[in-house]
Amino acid sequence: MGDYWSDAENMVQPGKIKVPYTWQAGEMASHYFTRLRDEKKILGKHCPKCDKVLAPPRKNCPFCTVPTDEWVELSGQGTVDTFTVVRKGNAIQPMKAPFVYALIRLDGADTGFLHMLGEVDPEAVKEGMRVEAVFAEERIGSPRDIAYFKPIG
Amino acid sequence: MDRVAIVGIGQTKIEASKERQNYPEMVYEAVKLALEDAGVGMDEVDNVVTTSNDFWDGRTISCMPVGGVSGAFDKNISGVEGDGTFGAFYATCRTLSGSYGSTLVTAHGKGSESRSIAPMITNAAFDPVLARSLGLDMTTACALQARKYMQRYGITEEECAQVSVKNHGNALDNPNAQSPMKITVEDVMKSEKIAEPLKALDVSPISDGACCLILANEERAKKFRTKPVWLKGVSFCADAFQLGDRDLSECKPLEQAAAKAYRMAGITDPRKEIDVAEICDAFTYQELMWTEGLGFCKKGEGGKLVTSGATAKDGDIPVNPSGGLLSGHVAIAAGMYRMIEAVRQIRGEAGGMQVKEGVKTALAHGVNGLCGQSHCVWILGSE
Amino acid sequence: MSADNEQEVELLAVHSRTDVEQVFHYSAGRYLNRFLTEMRDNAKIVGVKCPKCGIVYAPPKEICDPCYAEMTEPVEVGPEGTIRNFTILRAPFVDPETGQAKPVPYAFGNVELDGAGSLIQNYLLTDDDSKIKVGARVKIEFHEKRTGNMRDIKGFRLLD
Amino acid sequence: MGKRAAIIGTGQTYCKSIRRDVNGQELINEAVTRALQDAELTIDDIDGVVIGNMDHFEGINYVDCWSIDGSGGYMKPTMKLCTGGTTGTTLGIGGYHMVASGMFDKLLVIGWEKNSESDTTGAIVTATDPILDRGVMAGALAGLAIEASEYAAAYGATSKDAARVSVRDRKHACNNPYAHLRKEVTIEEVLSSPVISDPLRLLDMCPRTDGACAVIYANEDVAEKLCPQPAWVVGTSNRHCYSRFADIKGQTGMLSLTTAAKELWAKTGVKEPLKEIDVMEMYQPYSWGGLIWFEDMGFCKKGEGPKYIWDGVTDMGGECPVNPSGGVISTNPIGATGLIRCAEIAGQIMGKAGDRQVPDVELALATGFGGCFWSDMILYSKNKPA
Repeated sequence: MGDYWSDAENMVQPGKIKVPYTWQAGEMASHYFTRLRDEKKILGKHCPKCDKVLAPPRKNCPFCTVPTDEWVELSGQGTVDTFTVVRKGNAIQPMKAPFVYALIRLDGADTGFLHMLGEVDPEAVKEGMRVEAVFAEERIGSPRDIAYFKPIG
Repeated sequence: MDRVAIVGIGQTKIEASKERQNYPEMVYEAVKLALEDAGVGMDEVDNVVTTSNDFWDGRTISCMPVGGVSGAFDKNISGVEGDGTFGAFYATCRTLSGSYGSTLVTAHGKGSESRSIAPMITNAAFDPVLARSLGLDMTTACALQARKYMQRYGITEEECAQVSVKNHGNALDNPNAQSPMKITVEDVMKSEKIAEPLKALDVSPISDGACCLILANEERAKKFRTKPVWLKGVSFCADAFQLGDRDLSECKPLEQAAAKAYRMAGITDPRKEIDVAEICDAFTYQELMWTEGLGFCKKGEGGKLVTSGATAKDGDIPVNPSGGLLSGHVAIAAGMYRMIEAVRQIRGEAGGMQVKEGVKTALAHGVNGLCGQSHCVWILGSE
Repeated sequence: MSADNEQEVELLAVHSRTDVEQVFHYSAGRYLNRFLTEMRDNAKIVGVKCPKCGIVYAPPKEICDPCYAEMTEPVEVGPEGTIRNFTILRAPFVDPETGQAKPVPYAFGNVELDGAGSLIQNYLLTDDDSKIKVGARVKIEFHEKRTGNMRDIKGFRLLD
Repeated sequence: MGKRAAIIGTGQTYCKSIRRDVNGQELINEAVTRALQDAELTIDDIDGVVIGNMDHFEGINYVDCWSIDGSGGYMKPTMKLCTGGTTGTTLGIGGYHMVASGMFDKLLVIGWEKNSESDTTGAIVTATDPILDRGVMAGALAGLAIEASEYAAAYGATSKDAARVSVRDRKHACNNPYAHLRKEVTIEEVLSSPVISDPLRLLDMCPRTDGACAVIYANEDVAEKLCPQPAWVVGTSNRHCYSRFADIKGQTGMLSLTTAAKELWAKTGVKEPLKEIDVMEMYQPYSWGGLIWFEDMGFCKKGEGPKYIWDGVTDMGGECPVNPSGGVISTNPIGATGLIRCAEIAGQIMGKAGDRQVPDVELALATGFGGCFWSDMILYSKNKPA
């Protein structure tokens, strides 16, 4: 290097992107979240073509695009399919490390449900563990109306 | 169908931070090198494709500042968002459509500029209504996949660690790599736990870099200095979006993309016919999964494959002799870097990374999305 | 979440988080490193000249796009120049850097500094908006305290 | 040589300023479902999916992957193209190349945007250089205001001339069930609407819209078997000349469009665009573009745009109707907008344009605008190219 341009002091400038977003849930997810919020019910939706229950529900089946039909009320209990113990946390996570993220197969559903585990020793979590939803005190109609899933028994 | 060849390659060194360059300057460096490599001026380039991502670049219309340095002022140009292998695919289509005799395609990533908010950028890949507030990101999502895959097939953390040992070791011979290291399985096992089972040395770094390919159809390929490396087969395929909709222990889209690419290239026994593979090992377990998906071994045997030494530089199916993403992961450009390494192997110009003389067929691979949702497979050949 | 009773269904919406910020650390790069430090240290605007067509780019950059020629020859430009185009912005919008509404109205324009062939964008400073015209002469005004970014420029003052 | 390629089906959503009833994936699915119905195909017939939008309008990363819930891209090749405002025509051009390459027989191409989900202008400001321009820049609006002020100064065109373009497009929109703003406006209403960035007034400008559009491209091996009247691509051309706003200097016309048009006419043998082209859908997000850019493409001489507009040449029933759909001034879901131009043109060629049908369309043009004063053009024909 070593020329007029390359020799200048290095200027790195911080810049923020702070565009605010408002995402519409749409009719389907609004129904799902209002039932979750008001009645502490987790609903799935059934695809008539694949004969699968999708939880969280979708308006169209992600596999075949056919509109889903029946709402299916789930018990809120399920089985841990896979999990991770977060050891190094970051600012966007709702819990402080160490804590557990899990994919949970809800009873009666054919898809995995993404959430966190609570009231559990991270060391004791295993695939196949039975868990149930613990609902947040304050519910606003969001995935976090479920505070976390805790082991049953 | 007409044939398309890679006739020029250019890349910057991969580094943790190129803080003295802005990203168009990095792209310019790569373009200049590709033109030099091809032995032509910009007038031999008919049109341009750029590959970028607005989130990583911290810029809406992230393709805007790189058009000029890619020589597109008075040329047709387009922009792909996704991995560089997808950019190269579109560039190939533009050449095959008969509209252009040659296409220059670039890809870049400058992870250093967004290093502190990388989890936020990959968290934005989750559905804003159904999942984003849970705070998952690429690493935590892949940790879920790693455990699922390892549990299902009995893959051990030590087997995953061997990928880290192999690839960081391979990078010692790669003058462009960011993190060449002589390490042991024990070093990997002892490295900081991030999200179990992933540890610091299972995870690829955040990197800066840019790369460029020049493609030409059969007739135009004659005008370039280099011996053409032919695009023999390519395909890509995507899985369902939500992690819970997928069997995370599987990579069906990779199997399908590979099957189509092999068919196009006339490959029936990939392990035998492919001389070297450069694939996206963003996490150690992924190299094992992808080698299975590519058919280098049976399902669940990726761990055995690496342990056997088959994927080492002197093995029968060398994987990532360049050191892979574990030794330098330029988001968005990652797959195009793999294509460049594959070209070097076929040309016999890979130096210390060269797996053998007379490499005829090489594979390059790229990924889009979380946990390998979408894969692109390229087969490159000397003839 | 906010509710909106549009029809019978209560329609919900999700708002993005306001407690975390997307902070980037943008590299100015080889040419703007010099441009910004010259502005900060010497209140000068430095451009770069295309060896082929002779156009001076200020702010400077690596290549002249139409010629695809690499540029290295530095040229000082300004401090006076000519308004090439302008507008007075009256519609409010969210400043993406703060997340807050940007105060409007304000006049801004692109100025071709004397000796330059490209434009610099900034606020137009005048007590009388009717003076703002394409072709009007301006002089660049810097802040006393300069830190090496574009905010070192107060704007372009309209000359009589 | 590549294969000839055509659009064989199109689908659009109803457009509103906020589609509260659906999320983004569901909006996309609406357009996809209509396109498949139009082409009488199912998702299983589709070989691949190409999608586009602008990331920062919805704040969703890796949209190609996220959109699969709505696009039907499950276990199919899926990729994303994006070039800002030109995204829609980039998709139209991309769909053509991918099918013409022989890599796909039937390709689903989707453009969408839920502009209600962010502050559109704020998000566009981040398209400018973070170091040079973000402090003072004010999005697309100000850039267009600047172009209008330059053109007015050079040719003496007035705000009233521009208003006539808004009146035309808003009138046309009343014929289009998918349009967002379907209410006529008068010259007086345009001229008395509030100034938002001198000389532009509110009714000179496009709205911001939630909407999606899908088209299906097929190559010559299958197009005619699947569709009685495919809309064949005759040629594409584009220029994204500038890489930063500082370099756009002293134009009284848009360089990108002038050069792209020159190339397209040369490639396709069009000598007199006004006479030869039967209908045009222009990506014209503000009224003045209807004057300036009409000239830049060679439909008339520089400075004569206003005369042609006042004479009704571009109205329905005129020599070359422009924007029978109501254009971008009536509907602007940005990532979909360019592709809507292609879909509308295909509808005109197929004879499916309903109340907005222009009679006897043989040759028709779709254009795109965006980025740093960039232009895309696609010429479609009723007749299979030689």
